[in-house]
Amino acid sequence: MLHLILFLFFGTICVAGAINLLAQSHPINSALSLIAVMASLAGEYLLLGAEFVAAVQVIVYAGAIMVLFVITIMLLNAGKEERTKGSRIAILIGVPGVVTGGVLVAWTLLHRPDMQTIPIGALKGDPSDIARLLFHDFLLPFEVTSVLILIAIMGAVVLASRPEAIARPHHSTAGPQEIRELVATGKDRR
Amino acid sequence: MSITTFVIISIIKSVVVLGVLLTAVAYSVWLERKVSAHIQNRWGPTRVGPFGLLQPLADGVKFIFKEDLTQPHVYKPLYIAAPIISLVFAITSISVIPFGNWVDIGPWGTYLQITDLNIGLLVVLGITSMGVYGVALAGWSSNNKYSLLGGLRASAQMISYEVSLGLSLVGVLIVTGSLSLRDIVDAQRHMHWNIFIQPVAFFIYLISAYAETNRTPFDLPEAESELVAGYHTEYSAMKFAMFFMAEYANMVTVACLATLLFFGGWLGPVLGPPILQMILPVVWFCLKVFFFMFLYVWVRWTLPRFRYDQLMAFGWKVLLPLAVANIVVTALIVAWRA
Amino acid sequence: MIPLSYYLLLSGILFACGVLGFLIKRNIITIFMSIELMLNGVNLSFVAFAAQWHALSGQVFVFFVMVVAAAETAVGLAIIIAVYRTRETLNVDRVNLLKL
Amino acid sequence: MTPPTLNPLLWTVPIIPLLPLGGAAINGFFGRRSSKKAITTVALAFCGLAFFAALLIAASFSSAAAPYSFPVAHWIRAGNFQVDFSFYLDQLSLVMLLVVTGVGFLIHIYSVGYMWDDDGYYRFMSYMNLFMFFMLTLVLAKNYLVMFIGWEGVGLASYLLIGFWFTKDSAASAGKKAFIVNRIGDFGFLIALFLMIKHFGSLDFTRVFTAVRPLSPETAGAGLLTAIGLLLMVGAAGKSAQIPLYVWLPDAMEGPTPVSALIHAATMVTAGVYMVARSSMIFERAPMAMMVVAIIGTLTALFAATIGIAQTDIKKVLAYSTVSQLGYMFMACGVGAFSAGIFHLMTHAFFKGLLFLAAGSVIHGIGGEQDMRKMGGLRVYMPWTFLTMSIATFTIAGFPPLAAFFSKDEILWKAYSSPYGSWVYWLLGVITAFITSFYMFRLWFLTFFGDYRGGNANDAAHQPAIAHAAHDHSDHGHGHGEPHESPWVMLGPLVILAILSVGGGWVGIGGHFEHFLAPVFQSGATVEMAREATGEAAGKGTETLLMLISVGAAFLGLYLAYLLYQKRRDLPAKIAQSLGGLYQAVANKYYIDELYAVLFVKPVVDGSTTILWHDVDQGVIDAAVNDSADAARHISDNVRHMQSGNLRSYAGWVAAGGAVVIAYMVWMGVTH
Repeated sequence: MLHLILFLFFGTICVAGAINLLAQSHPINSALSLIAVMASLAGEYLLLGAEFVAAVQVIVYAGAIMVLFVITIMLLNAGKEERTKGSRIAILIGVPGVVTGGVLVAWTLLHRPDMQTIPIGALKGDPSDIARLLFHDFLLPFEVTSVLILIAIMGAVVLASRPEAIARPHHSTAGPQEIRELVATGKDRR
Repeated sequence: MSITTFVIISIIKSVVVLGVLLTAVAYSVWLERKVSAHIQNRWGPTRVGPFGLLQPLADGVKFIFKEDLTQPHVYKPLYIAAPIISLVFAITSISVIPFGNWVDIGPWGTYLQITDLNIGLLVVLGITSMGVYGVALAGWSSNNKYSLLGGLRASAQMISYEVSLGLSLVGVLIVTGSLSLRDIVDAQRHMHWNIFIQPVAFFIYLISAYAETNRTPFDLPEAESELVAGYHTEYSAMKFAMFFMAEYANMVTVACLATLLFFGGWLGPVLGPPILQMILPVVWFCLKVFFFMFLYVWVRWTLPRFRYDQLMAFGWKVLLPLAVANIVVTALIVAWRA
Repeated sequence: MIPLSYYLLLSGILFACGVLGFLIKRNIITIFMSIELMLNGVNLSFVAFAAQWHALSGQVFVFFVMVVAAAETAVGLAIIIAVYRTRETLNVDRVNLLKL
Repeated sequence: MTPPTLNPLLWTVPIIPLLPLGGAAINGFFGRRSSKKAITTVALAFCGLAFFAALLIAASFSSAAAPYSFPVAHWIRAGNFQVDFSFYLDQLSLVMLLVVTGVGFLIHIYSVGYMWDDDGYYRFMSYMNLFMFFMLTLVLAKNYLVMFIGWEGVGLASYLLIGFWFTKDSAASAGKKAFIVNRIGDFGFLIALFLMIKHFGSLDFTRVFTAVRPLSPETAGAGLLTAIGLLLMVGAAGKSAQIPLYVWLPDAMEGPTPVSALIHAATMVTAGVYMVARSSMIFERAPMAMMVVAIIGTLTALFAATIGIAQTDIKKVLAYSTVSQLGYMFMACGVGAFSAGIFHLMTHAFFKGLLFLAAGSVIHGIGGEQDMRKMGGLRVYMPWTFLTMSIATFTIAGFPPLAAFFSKDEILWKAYSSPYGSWVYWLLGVITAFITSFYMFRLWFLTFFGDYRGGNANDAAHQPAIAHAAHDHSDHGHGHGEPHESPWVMLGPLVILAILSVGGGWVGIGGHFEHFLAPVFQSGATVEMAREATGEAAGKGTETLLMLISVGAAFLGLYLAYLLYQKRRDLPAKIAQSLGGLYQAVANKYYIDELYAVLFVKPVVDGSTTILWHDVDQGVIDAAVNDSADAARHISDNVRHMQSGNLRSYAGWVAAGGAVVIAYMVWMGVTH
């Protein structure tokens, strides 16, 4: 009972946040609602017993990744998004597809006879056990992901640093200039 | 114990802790003013009450009765939400801090701690990491270039130093082998304080903590000389007070964490009758925390402010490698011991 | 005691919301957030299945997903900044030069 | 099956075909840049080496040890069916080897002089060597498939050489005609091979023959053997220009004269005879096929001879006489006198080669003129050519004791006496002999007697352009059409061949040649018996009688020709007048080409043009290709818009696809 109540509590926050993310027109609001979603997801994780995952979810996702988003929004001073009619396909084909797919999945999930019920805190994600798994069984993937992170950092630095900051002066003006010309030729829908 | 008693005791504990924390926050402000005055060879607040001990009350009254200005060009929802966010997260993080040992109150007994999670440390880190949103949103929502710069600086600085802070804690975790703050404290019995075992980690933690709380020499977000008042330029009255309290509450939290992780928490010489034995640990704990608070103030009025690029360079090029090296060395030693 | 399918349903809803966001939002950053939303939904299903099969590796996977998400975020946001520098817009409908 | 005591010299047999091939390769690849001297050296050296090797082998050949076989390499190994690339040497192949290499070498020498001024000299020499290679492969083959390689190869070389002056339409089309007509023959040959594979499981001569030996005309195998024999005969008719496939040979005269001499007189056209003789084991057990061969041979001989009467082109006359002589050979094979056929083949190679070379020398001497009506009186201009040509003419006419006398007489006698033969063959043969001697002497008189009718070079202006050009800027300086004797490099071969034509037949005296070939042809024995049976009765008397009759026929032809074309030059026109339609028919080769054109060529061409080209190729294949290409372009033109460059559109497609996948999985889950 308590389990169901808590689940519904966090679940409603999740869904509400997700829907709010779609509804809001200003990216910062979307970001905040996403943060809410992640925080309440941490609650769901706690219900499932994955406390370590929950903590990391808060620290990494809500605490770091989303901060990056917020910083970017502040940096680019992103305003309200403009309602451009860019793609009919996305609306006419994509949305129905998503809806049908979601309905099908929900139907299957709800009509599955052998779907077992789980108690609160079903699987205790003790940090030490997880550490054992992570550093014994999944050592290679762990190292690979660390390399991935390193590469991602370097890539981010190279990408985000201003062209003239990198020692490629000839590269600094050409790219944006010609793209601006392309834009000027009215290639973009208004 | 039954669920009802559990709830009742939890509520009592929460109320007590909250009151204590807010008082501590208020008087840490008084402490700061006194110390800074004496450092600058002044008297500081003396009028209100003996030694100006009632000054915090006066400040509070003043804050409450000030006019609450809200500029027309701000983005209102976040402008209002920002200080609340900061204060809430700042205060919440105290909930897992143990400040005493087991106590028996009549038939019942409890730990002097609102709740004991075996991932308490992570919870503290998580909540403090959430605290950054208050500053960032405040800076952004108040549509003011100084505020925006302050907010950007704050968030960037917090993220950067959070990394080295977390890494510095990893050393401690390797030594103690638990994420529960209580276990960490228990692991430091017989004067095996982590300050002796992990001195490097301690100093990294201290410096990062100052940066996390935007205290001098890392108070770039609110650098008066450059950015009027940084992210809370546009705030006044109670909202401003909330930021203020949030800052000092964070200081308290960080001080408590330092005490627990490196200075053996409430551990200390315990003697005398049982009641005294129940009180003494709390006393030790408060003393250690007070020492850290004093250190905060001391440092603030001693060191000059970093330049922003120096700040970043220091965080990424000095602290981070140092923390990593510390982890490696610690891990090697532990592995060698085992 | 609640059936596992509730968690899966929740994760499915989150995922679907993410896809919808991808479809209907114009702001690159928001679209990027919807991707994060999808990842979170997947994470939830991971943890749920871990609880069902009593296999902790399910939770370990979540960490890998998070790491990948972090890396992706770093690079993605950098790309967004670069795009903004060149196109001076965050609207994906205006960033459509790559076509026949 | 090669005894270890084999004479080491014989091991050069596999080398022999490769020698001309090497020459062909060298000249073909490097000839364009190398000097004519170098080309000549290479071509003659390799060809002469082959001839020399052949002589050595002949010297060290012992009938006791024959036949020899020389496995070279495994070729096809498919289950129990296997064909190896191996050579074979017995008396028959030896004779062919000597004829081919010898005559071929002489003609090579001759063509040095004849083709010297031609631009494609290196090409010509390379082709000639290539032909030698294939011809030798043909005669040395150990199984029918290797033989077929040579068979096709000589066809190719013949095509290349007939169309050597390919800028001339007539030459190119003549080459095509030869090629296509030969394909018809090869069709029969191939089916025969398939039948052998099916029923004997092998193509190796020895295996096939051992498989055939037990069969007899009475046994059930007869039908099969008849079929094989007839099909082989079809192939032979194609290659050796027998009725009804002889039409390509006269046109093949478009090629340079040495080609006509080498390929279309001496060697290639006799390949059919060789093949039939080689398959004697099969034919003997298929009397039906034998009869067909004999009839075809006889009719061809007579038929071609009659056409030869009315031809005015000197080479055409010789071509038809070749066809008729080949008819003799097939007649011989048809009556079971294979050795006689091969004997005539050899002598024919000598005198017909000589005739062609001499004719070539004549044509060369008067600036490319081929029309006999524009010749005449040349004996004063080119005595050597006249001498050799006369010898050749008398030989082919069958005057004793020249070569063809023996061989032709042998054939006629066998046609009369052998169990397979009958007096009809003999009668037609004699008539043919009479006609032969008539048109040959007609040619002789027209060309060398009387006075020169061939004005100057301008009259020859309508002659083959390339040949003309080749001779205009030659150093012989006969641009003014003054007839002249050919250089010695051309006369040498003529003389040698003349000697051979005179003496070549003497090996047949007393049946030496026949005895030599006897082990190859089991029929030799049977015919011997037949002679014992019938012959002794008729005895020498009959033989001499028949011999005298044929000689008389030759003399008659000579006299008639003298009468018509030397004494009363006005008579032929009158006769032509009086004969009228008949003469026209003969002059126009009985309209056979026109008949074929109407019967076969036109339907095929029209059918190909209308149905295959317009309807099938353009209407179906091209249409299919182009339409599919257009469809692809249109589809992609429309699909292209899917790549709108809009991120969200892509996401929409992805979402739809995901929905489809989910639906599929759910459906599978529900149904299963």
